[in-house]
Amino acid sequence: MDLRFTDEQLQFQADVRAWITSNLDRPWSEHVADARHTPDSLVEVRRQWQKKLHEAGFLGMGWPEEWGGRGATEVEQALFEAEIHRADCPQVPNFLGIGLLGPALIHHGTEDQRRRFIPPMLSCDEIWCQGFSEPSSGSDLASLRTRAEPDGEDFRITGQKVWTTFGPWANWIFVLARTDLEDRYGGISFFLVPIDQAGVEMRPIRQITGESEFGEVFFDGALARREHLVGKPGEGWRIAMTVLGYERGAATLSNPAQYDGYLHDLIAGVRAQGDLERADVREKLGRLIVENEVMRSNGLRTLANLAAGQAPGPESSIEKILWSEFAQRQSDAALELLGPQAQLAPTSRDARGGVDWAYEYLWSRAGTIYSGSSEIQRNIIAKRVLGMPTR
Amino acid sequence: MDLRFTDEQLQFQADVRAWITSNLDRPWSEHVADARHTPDSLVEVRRQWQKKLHEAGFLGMGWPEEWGGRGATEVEQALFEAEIHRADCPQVPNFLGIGLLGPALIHHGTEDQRRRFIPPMLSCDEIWCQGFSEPSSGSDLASLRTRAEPDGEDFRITGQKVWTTFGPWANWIFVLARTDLEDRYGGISFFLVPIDQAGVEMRPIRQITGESEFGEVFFDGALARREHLVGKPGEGWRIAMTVLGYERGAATLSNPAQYDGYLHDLIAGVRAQGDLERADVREKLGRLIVENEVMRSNGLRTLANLAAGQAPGPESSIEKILWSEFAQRQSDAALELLGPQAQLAPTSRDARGGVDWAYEYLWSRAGTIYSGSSEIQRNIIAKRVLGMPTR
Amino acid sequence: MQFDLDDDRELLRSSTRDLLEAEAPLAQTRSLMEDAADGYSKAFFGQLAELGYFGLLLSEEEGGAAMGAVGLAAVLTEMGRVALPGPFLESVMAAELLRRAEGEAAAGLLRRLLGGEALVVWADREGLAGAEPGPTETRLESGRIRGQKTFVPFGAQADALLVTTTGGVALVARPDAGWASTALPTLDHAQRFVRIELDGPAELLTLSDAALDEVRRLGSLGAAATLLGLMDRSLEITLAYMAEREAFGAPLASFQALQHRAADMLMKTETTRSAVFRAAWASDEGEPDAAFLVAVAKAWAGDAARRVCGEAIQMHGGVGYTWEYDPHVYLKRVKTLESFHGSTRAQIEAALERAPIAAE
Amino acid sequence: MQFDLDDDRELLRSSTRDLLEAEAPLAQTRSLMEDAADGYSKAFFGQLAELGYFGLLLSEEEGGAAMGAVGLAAVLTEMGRVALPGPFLESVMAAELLRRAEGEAAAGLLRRLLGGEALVVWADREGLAGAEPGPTETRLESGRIRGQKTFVPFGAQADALLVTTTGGVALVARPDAGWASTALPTLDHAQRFVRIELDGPAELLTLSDAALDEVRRLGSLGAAATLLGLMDRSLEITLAYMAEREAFGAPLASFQALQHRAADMLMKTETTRSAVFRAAWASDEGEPDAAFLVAVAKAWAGDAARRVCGEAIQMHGGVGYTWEYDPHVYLKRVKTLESFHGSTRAQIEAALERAPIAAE
Repeated sequence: MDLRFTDEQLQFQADVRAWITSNLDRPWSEHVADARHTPDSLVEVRRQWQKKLHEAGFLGMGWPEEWGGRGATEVEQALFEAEIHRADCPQVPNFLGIGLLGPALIHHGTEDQRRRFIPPMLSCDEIWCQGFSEPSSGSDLASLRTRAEPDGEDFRITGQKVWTTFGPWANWIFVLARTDLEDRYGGISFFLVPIDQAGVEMRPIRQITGESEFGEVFFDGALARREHLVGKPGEGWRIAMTVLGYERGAATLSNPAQYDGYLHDLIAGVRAQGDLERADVREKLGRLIVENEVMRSNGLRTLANLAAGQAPGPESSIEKILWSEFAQRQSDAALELLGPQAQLAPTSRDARGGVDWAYEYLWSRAGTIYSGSSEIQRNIIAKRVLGMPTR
Repeated sequence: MDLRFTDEQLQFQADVRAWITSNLDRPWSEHVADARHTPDSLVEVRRQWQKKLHEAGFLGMGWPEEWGGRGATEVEQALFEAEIHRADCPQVPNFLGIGLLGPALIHHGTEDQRRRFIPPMLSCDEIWCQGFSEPSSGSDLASLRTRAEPDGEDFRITGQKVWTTFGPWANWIFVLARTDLEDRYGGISFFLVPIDQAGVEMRPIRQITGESEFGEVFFDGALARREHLVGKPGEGWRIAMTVLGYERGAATLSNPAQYDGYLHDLIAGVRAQGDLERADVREKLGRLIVENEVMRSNGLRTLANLAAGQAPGPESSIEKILWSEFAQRQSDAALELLGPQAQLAPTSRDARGGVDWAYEYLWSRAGTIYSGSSEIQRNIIAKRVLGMPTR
Repeated sequence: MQFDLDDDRELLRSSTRDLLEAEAPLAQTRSLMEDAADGYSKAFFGQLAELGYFGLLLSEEEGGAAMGAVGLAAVLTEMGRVALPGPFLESVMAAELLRRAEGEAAAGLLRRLLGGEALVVWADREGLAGAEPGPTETRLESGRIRGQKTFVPFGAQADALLVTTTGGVALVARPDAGWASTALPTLDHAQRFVRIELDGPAELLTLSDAALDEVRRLGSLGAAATLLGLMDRSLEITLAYMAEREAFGAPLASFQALQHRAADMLMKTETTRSAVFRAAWASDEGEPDAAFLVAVAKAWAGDAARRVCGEAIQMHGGVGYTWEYDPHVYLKRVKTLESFHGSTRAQIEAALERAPIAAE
Repeated sequence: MQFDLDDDRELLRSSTRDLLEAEAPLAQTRSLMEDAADGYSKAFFGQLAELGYFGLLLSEEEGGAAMGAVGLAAVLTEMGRVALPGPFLESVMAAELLRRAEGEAAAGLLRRLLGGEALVVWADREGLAGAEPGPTETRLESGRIRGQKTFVPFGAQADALLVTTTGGVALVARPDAGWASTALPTLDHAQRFVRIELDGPAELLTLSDAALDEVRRLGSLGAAATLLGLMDRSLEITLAYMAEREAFGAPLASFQALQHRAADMLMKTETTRSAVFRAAWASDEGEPDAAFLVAVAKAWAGDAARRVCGEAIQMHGGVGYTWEYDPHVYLKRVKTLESFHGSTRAQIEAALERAPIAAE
């Protein structure tokens, strides 16, 4: 066993930390608590932050040098993400583009596609959203119905996508659509589609937080050019599933790092209100600390396996459930221990400052639903890890 | 709404309480803690206790007067059971005979069967056990395979039954067996079978508590006389299901009454060790008290509906899950709060006295399994109460 | 024995449901949450006053309907089912305080409250930080009240406040006295809490500490009944969604893992119904364990509703996270009611203190 | 980075598994639980001594295998898988105490311990009532020790005791000194705890409080590793049973509600593995957060194992409640380990106290 970071890795971590200190004017939570901000101006904050990260060479670090990469290892990516989360940085608008589309283009795209799309994606001159989920194919993604019909060399796309994060601000969308109605998996293809065209309508979806960060997209014969097909027709499912598995190392340490900050805020709040010596409060805080540290241990194990070039073990398939369900318990406990003041909107004069627990409480409801709900995750564990049969 | 007991009912309750005070020499827990007892002598304590109850007219109270009944209402039966549980009385050996077989004979038996079997069942001169479950038909009772083949007028029974409570001390067993191998429900018949015969072998099953209160029974052509068939051939399933639904009122208040005593013991123990002012301990105790009281409220609702002559509502189908899962949490909390001393065998010199929490902990594991496991109960709620479809 | 409501209260319950469905359905709750300055419909509350709802607990001699806590619980359960916004429980509590106070000021204000002419709320809490209210520091001296109250429900809209002070409850009424209020916007957009600065004339009411405790307990019971309604309806819409929505070619309702969780939702809901109505009945009957049973009901209802209404979102999947679908409206109200009228933790403590079996 | 064991420790682990399967399988645990007067096999422990297991943590110069906490955790996980009864962890802890003490008495006893000639256990706890140990009151005065120790593991079988007194740890050895012991039979029949009355000659050892804390922490880590083994094997036998046993015409493993619960069992087991081995590694490396990580691992393992081993019984249905099937053996051991080497609640408190983020 060896869970130690090398001196080079620790130096990299220190460099990232120093860079953030010099470059992050204001933590994200302060922006959110600033009543002068609009949704658009908050997106602009994120865009500017992405530009800074890009200029510093922190995006697509694991990609080939040609595309902005620096041959960063899984460990460096994980350390980078942990620092970013620890410091309460804004989320970059193109996180899905960089996380999913970038690898898809690098591994399955054409040289022209890479040249055309990767630079503006990294610089955030173009914002990408993802068109995978559909209203009637949530957990069962492969049942998607959006069609892509040939139109000469090109394709015409018709159908509906939902949960397109950052959709309302996006310029492009990467879409899974059917080129064959019969073949469940082999009939799906992967397209890049510009949003600013007749035949594409983007409507914001209002979330339970009141924000509209998601959108739903209606395609009515929208044009997808042949040169914007990634891979061959029918390869879409395979490409999507492959890239969903990439860069799993990057996220191994980020959630515990973020929750460290949250728990620090919670403990400080409890201390300030004079409740830190209550044994019931201490047990609740202690349990949260224990669970978060166990998640970090589990993440280190995943990362160590990846770093050692091994296939991720069972510990990696459980991470989504761990952090998403923990986040719900954590914000629930915070609302209980801090009382109703913790529910106040951060723009309220009497808000307690720090973490916006009411927002976290609501947002944590999404975590157990998106990217494979907890139910789907448990199905997967039962079937793929434990080998249990389908009835 | 009216959840008040009438003056007559309260008088009955007071009478029962006074009768118990005069007649119960020693609470059951003291017998158990007495190292001089053997399993047999403990059964003898129970048998003597049943005799006393019978002589006082407290058994089969709801049955016709001819069979020992006194036209007792559901409410009186519930009050009686609650007092019995509150006072830590021994359990009567024939509780399954009286609870299930008695009603079966009264409603579906012949006059001869009633005359022959009811009096010694009530007086505990004969002990009955139940032969429903089989090794390969646990949750799925109707898949039972024990066969009853005609032999002249009579039947020969071959097969195996398990979980026959008090089996090692029983004289008779009531058995569900197949008279038709094809008809899943309509091929099952209800027999009364003497245990002391060639062709019946009773083996004790040792439980995780170390006791052998259960048995497994092997039938190899055991004789079941035609006059000991209850109802007609093929009516067994219907009879069994009907009597399983009888006297549900009797148990509505008994679990919370018993757990009152347990919680009282737990709180006294926590107080004695100086932990009652710890806020974490108080929250745990308070939660148990809340939950037990909610169970009592739910039981009162069931009882009130029964007393008002209404069909039991959804509240009655959830009682089994409520008390059995509560009992596990309760004993878990007790072992936590009282520490390792609470694990000591009651016969140990250093045992803390009172409730034997280690035994309760183990015994509570059975509660969620027998009489329809928690999984079966949830299936039933989903299907019968919520009307959800089978896949 | 009888668990069901008697005819009078059943009629009250069913007519309340009809009224709410016609005049104040959830769709209206949703638009009020977003658009109305006051967070509730004064017109509908006028209708409630006209129909005598604020006097539900008053005796017939007092001009009330004498429906008791059981009747109130039935009404609040229905109101919870549509997540009715507005100071209904608060008005009933204010009426209960005023009815117990002597003197013409209280009597006159009670009449106006019952008639829907005046909104009166109780400003009981102080302190902002922490789960439990802070100590009362507001003082009434020489006819002038000075202090700060927090989380006053609909305090900006109120015509009069009943204010807990170190010396008892004081009456502060517009237009003689005004008060500065600052919004305290919690998770539930329909709850218009404010912080209030008091510095003006006020009049002390003759109210015993026991009376205050009785009315606080009524608030706890009312909150528990509302929580019951919230989870009752959340379960209904979830079951409907599960029956209709398909995944992998079969309705959600046919998946065993979800069935078992739906069964747990039913258990939480029905046990809460048992606990709430028993507590209400015991309160009406003056049973010695009524205070204990109310603490039990509120503690249980808070936890149960949070679970049920949280599961409702999860079972809805992606749409459960949208503003458009209804589950979030219920969960948000639950989070408010969990914290107020005695937090879950405070009610657990009260249950332990009052439990007959915990006596030494 | 590397999470897997290195070659030496992997060899240790796999040869331990082979040894246990051959010489001390669960079937033997079961018969020892019931029949053996000592609750464990002295012959097998002799074999362990011969193979150098009691010196796993000692350096090579000390005659040990220098396998560190990671090696010990790997061994104890394997021992947990067969619920090995007997004072193995206790012997390792005693060796760690003796190795830190000066003087020939300690050195001589250590040699005998390592050679399997003497069983030495630490009598650390006092007090019977309550979840946590009582204060130390045992005194050593003028070479004579007086006091009472409780829940001393295998104290009746021990050849020497290391006894915590108000003045430090004292060595009490047969035959010079004997002690009266009374059995304290807990849920786990294989754990032979006793209460001990001390009144005889003893010798003070030179051991710092820090040394005691280190060895206690080793006990916590060892208990966590054993809990991991218990749940690891419980999950395996449960999965095997679910694959084979049918209900309603299909294997239990095909029912979705049970699948989801099996997934939860896997999550508890694998997260415990992550937590235990990280804590062991941090201990070996002298990482500053090692004490924190050990508290985290023990707290988590106790809760996780109780759930997993409880579910194992439930998933087995009726047979899970029989003595004949194995799940109960695991659950009973879990209940012991939850209480000792720092109760779950005490470890949660320790984790909070030591958490870097909880610092002011």
